[in-house]
Amino acid sequence: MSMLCETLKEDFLALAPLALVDTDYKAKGYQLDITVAPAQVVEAATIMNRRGYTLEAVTGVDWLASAGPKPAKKAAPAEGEEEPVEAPGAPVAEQMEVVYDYTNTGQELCRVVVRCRIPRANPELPTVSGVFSGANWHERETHDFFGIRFLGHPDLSPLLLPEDADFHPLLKDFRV
Amino acid sequence: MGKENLQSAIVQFAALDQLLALGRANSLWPMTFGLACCAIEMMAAGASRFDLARFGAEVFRPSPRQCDVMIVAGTISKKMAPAVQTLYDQMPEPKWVIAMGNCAISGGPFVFEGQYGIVEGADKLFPVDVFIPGCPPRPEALIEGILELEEKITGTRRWPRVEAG
Amino acid sequence: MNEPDCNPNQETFVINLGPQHPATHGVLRVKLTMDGEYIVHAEPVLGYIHRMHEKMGENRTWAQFLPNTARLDYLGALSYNHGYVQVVERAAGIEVPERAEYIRVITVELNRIASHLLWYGAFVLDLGGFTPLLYAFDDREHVLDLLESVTGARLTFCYFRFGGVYNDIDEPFITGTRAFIKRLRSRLPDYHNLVTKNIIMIKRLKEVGPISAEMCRRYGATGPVLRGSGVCYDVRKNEPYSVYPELDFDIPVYSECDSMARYMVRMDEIDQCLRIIEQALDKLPDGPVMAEKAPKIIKPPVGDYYGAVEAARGTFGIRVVSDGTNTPYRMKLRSPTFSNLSLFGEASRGMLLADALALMGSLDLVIPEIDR
Amino acid sequence: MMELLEMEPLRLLIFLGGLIAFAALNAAYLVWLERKVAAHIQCRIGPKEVGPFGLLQPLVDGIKLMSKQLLVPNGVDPYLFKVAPLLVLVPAVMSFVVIPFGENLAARNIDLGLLMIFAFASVNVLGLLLGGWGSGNKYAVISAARAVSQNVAYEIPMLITVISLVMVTHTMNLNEIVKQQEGMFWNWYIFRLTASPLMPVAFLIFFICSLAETNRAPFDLGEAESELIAGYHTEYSGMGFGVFFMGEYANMVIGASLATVLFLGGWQSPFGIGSGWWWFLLKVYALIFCVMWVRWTYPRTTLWGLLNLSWKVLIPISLFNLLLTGATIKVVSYLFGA
Repeated sequence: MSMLCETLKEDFLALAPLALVDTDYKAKGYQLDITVAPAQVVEAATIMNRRGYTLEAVTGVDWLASAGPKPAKKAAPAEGEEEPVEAPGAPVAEQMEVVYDYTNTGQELCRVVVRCRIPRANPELPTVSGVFSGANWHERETHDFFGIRFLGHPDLSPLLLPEDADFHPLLKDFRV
Repeated sequence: MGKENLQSAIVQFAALDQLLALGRANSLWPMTFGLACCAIEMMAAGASRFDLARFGAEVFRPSPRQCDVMIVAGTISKKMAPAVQTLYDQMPEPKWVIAMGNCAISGGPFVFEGQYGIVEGADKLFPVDVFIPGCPPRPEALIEGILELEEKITGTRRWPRVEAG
Repeated sequence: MNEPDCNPNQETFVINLGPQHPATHGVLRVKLTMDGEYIVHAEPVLGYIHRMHEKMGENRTWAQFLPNTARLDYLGALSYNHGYVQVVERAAGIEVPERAEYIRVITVELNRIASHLLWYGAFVLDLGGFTPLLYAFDDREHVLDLLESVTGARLTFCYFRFGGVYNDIDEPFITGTRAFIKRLRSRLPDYHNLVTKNIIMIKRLKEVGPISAEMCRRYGATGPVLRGSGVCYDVRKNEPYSVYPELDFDIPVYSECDSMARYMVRMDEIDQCLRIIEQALDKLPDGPVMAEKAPKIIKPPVGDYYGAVEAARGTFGIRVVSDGTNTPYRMKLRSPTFSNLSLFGEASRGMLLADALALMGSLDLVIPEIDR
Repeated sequence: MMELLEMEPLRLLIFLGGLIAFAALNAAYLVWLERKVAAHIQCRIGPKEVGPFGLLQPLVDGIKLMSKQLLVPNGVDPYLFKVAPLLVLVPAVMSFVVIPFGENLAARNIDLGLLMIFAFASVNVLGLLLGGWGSGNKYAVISAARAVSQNVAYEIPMLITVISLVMVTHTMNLNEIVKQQEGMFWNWYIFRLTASPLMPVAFLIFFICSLAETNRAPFDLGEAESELIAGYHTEYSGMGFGVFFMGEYANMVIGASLATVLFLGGWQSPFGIGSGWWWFLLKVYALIFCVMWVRWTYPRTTLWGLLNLSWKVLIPISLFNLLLTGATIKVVSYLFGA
């Protein structure tokens, strides 16, 4: 684990995230996996910004109960919003996950994944486009695909879909 | 009434028509209009090795008003469809359309159950004269497509057709 | 931003650049609010070639998605192949034989050259010079011949497999590649004489379209755009993958931040690609090109995986979420030009239309990759 | 006397017919030449299949363009839209009237020939402006605005250069000017350093200006394809576009002819013997080839670069040339006596 990762870990522990996991880069492709509450998303982005990171992508994952993977653990944690999620990536039913991929363009490699779970029925969380300008388009795209509303985003009109699109194709229950 | 009873007309409109057809067939100006991957092969067809210019078809006009043939090279998305339709409408008669590549023919690899984004073939929007299959078709295929269009216009083929086999 | 102050009445008008326009290299629409020849506000409108790649990722098997990666960025298809197979290999724990990795590097770099050559031509075409495009295409055809002989395709290569490549390279390919390296090395000075040293080019590119390193960071811009802003970041060096660590090459970096810098980065990269290929050919080990234990049906364990490669246009990142079945649960494609284009609106403010198009050309856009 | 009056209209008609045919054929085959030159510069073959060496290509293009639908889109100003192509072509053809192709081969040998050409050249701009404006297309309007500012800017150095030349020739009769350059090629005004040491530079200025005046690369801002689609003729289809095209090539010939007449000795042979119209055509086409060569080599300048070149470089140099020429004439006449 590099120095940078250690510093970041300290930064994030101060933030008290829901989960913070060191992952095996060889197996996963990233070093730090951090799960935060929706309210902490902007805070997390600010930390990354302060450390000179860049936002590579924002995306969503739709964890629909019927479409999700067979429960890897004993049972899917029920409505575990407050409850810390131990294994990031493990499916949590009826939730949306928003994933922020951060990387830095310095010489030290430490890829950080910040994720945030929001209820599927009311997918809302604050925007980070105030911190990273590039998040603007990524969040618009995520809104296109999943209908996740980024509060405070300057313009959530469809980016990739037609201007008048009212569907969200990457939802697991999407039908034409 | 046999054919022989008809007197030959003084003014031969058929010959004039043929002249017009020859003129049009040998001067097919395509539109600078690429949608996706196929557009690169379209450019390659105009470049040194394949040289579409030999047939007088290298004058890629950027304005639809000055084009004769629209080469639909790539996938037409539903968002793009109105624009493509407008471009077609903006071209003056007589005009032709070549659907280049599988996407323009049928949607190609992007057709699946529940697809929400693409138009499954350029012929859903306007009449298409020549279809060139391939993903993407080689530049030779595009040249063959142009020759095919010439044949369609004049009724005669420029060169003997090469039969597969 | 230096707003033009020659217009006291603030009379502006809107023109639509595209979606069909010679300068947009495909179907990109840019809504330009103009004040005479100056751009007051530029807003790219995407989605005209949205081809549902991410949706397709969810309803095809892991292997069936491979051809899609070639159609994402058809100019640098093999980089995308590489990124995808790499992340799936990581997820499924497949080891790739060394020879296959070398072949991957050789073909990817050849593809990168082809991509940069096409960019070079198209960029000069944007600036009104037609002939360099044809020269670049001429050389590019040689690359395509080589790649065609081994992959079977000219443009949308689908050559890599999980665990290797599907076809070994042969002697004619190796000699042909060496001959091509020699040929291109002798041609590059011509390119520079014709374009790089051209006074009009210099006037049009020097100090035009500045993009600072900080701006790149805010927007997540990568690739030659970032390297033209003085940041030495290249996934091949910073996050070594494949056999790049064993090869000796430099990352061209220019700190002028202008269009000329981005142009020079790409031109120098062609040189470096040749170096990489040359070394890889020298070091090419014997052995199989396909992992023996590669499973026929891929079912990566549950979890999410990330992989990034350096494509011709920047960092191509791919995030897959596996639910343990034979189809991905979620596939996120992070395309470099998406981020690179997102800074166009800010960077082009207050510029002349012609300069803005030079800037847009220097970003090296491939629209289907942005829209996915 | 009566006979002459009767003859005059006939003569004029013949010449006019001949000139129009010349302009049209010239335009058609210059397009062919352009395509061939471009092809050879770009390692291609160019038009080849239609007739021997593709020589019938202009013909079929012409047939095609003439038989194409003439679209008058909604939202255009119908009168301006229709009159604009003619305003480009007619002045260009009219300028041919005074060009001396050979010693007695000018439709009209008038004393103010040079003035007349410049008068008509100014009308040409009007055609572009009206075409762009009448199209009701934003790209066309921008293009027209560019073309006008460009033409205005480059007329100034061009005229100043011509004035300095006229100071030497003492006449504006093109025929006379050619006659003054009789003899070996060092009698051509381009090499007449005794008249003004800057003569080659003057020629260069004239050449650059005529490139800009005819909207040719690297000054083809009006038609900057990557910026403005097809510029002022974006909305023109069929022969409307064809007429614009013909006008453009006719202007190119006028520019090259004028350069030939003023600086390169017109129909005069470079070796003093065997002068005739063939020398004129040879020189004109050599110049046109150079114009094409430039087009297929250089990228486009920007509007600012273009105007900077005119106002900050060409105009000062041409003014200096004017001064120098005046001074040289004074000094020479003082030293050797007028």
